[in-house]
Amino acid sequence: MYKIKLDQFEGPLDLLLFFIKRDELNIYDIPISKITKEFLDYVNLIKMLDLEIAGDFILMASTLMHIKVRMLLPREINEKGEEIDPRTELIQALLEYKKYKEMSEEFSFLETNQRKINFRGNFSSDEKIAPPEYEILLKNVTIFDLAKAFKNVIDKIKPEIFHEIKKLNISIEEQISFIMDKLNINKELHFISMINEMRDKIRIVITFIALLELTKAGIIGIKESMNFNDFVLYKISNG
Amino acid sequence: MDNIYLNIIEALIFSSDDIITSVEIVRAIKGIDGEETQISDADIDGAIDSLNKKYDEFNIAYHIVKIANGFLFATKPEYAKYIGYLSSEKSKRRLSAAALETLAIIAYKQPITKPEIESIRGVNSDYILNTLLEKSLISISGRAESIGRPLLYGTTEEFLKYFGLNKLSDLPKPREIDEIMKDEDFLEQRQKIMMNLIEENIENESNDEQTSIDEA
Amino acid sequence: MDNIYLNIIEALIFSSDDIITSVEIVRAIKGIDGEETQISDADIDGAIDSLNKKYDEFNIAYHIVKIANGFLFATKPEYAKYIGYLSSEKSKRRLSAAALETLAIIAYKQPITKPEIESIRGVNSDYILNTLLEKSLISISGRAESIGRPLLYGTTEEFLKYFGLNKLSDLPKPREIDEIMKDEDFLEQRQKIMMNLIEENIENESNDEQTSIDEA
Repeated sequence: MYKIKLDQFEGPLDLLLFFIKRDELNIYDIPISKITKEFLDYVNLIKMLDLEIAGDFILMASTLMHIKVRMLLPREINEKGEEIDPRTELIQALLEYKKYKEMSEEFSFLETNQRKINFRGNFSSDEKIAPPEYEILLKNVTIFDLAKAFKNVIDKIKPEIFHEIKKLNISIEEQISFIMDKLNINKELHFISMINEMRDKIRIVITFIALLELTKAGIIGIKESMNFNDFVLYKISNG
Repeated sequence: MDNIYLNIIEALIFSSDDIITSVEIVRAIKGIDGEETQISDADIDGAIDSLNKKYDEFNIAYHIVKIANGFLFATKPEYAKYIGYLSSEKSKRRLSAAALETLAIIAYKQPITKPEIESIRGVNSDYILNTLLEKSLISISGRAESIGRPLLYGTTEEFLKYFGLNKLSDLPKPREIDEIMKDEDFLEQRQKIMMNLIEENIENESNDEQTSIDEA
Repeated sequence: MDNIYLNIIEALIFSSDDIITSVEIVRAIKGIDGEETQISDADIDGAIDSLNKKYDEFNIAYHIVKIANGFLFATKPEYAKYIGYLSSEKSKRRLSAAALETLAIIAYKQPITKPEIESIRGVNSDYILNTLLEKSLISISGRAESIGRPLLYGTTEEFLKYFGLNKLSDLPKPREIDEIMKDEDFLEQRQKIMMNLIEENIENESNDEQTSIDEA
């Protein structure tokens, strides 16, 4: 028996191709009994060692033995009246397998070439200026959306019945400084959380007007919030 | 220093994952071309200057910067807005691992409510659900009959299209994934050991010549 | 296309850590300079050619490669050994013969089911499929309509990148079966295997050298 490295075979078809190549056999006229014997030698070893792959080899061994038997019987005839070679299917499988086996060598070649090229490694110093976020976030937000968001908030507030009419002393100026004070502490301010503290509808309305004043003057900006119907206020630095 | 080393230095800086030092550059060149190669750490600085002069002269959009004894490539600042735009577009598009996890839960367990998703993931999932809704990967498919009648979520047509599936039942079953992911590392190891044994056996056998397998 | 965009395209590709497409380049330029900017996907290919001509002319160690339907900067192959000397990443393992064989079958016959792959290879292929899926070289692309509705597999963008292909149609053409027949001693194939072995030896040698130097 030839000394061969078993783990270089990907499976039974690969092993059969090896025999064919080594013994310069004609693939269309495989000497089935010779090749079956050699194949069985290996299968018995593999079986003995209870290998995971044994199943695939045993299956092929039984196919080979089956072909061997059919070779001894009178040939079957197909519908065209031609003799059927019992080896046909095996030959087709071997050729099909060989076709891809060859291509895997091409792939290996491509792999070798590709391993010679390197991509850029360090991107840490590339300067990036991200476009101002509000420009992207507010792309489809109109003043109408803004007003609608506000209306939704107002509508959600449950009407309270007042027994007393309180006089409120709130001015737009006061609410402007109220917003600015808040924005000096926090970089960003959620509209809903800001007005949640407010009890009176009129205070919310005046705060909203103050907010529009500040936006118009370019002192603060407004951007979308992840929460539906809310938005975020932020200070525009240096005007 | 020979001029042919300019390109090697350029390639080394380009492909290095970290800031590369003069010492490393010299080590690679001597490692390949031999210790006797006429090149020293001091040559590298000059080489970088020549390279940068070349990039300026031929109007190339990046150059090599020197940082703390090392070098790296950087694009010139005038392209910062374009690069910034591209990277912010990219980061917006990328699905985070958390979003993927949530999407997977919804895909396999739909229709499913937010409390159910959160009990599987163990974290609040409002933000992620919003993101997925916004990207049209999931949608609200109705309300559960349970107390409070919470909203039910399910995947969309877009979701199927993205993953190239015709229908939901085309999703790989966990069992099918298990099948290909079963502990094959172990099997492979065992197979290698066995193969070596077989080879030894074959060798012994060929010495022995007369093993009759025909009996088997 | 205005020539000033050459540098912007150069900077965008240079700063991108993965394949960037013409569409992304055009989108970034229009995103900054306005939708009315006179530039189209078709202009980008030409721009890449001009840039690469410049790199050749001015003898620069890397260029732009067209890969997986996009672009990426990469070093020219002649510097591989110097880079490999410093980076351990390059010594990462090649794909096994079984993996290459399975990839070849999937690449040419996709979409293809596991039973079909196994019938061509003649062996169980769970482990290999799992490896290829983990490496993102293949992915599940749907289900076959045949009995049992088995999963279908196909190659990915990562596959194209790994083998340096721009698109699937760039794959080498398999030979016809009768052609394979004529070539009884598989001469060509043997030559290729030899070439790869030689390459591998050279690689190993330079690694060995490095080890001995490191030890010294």
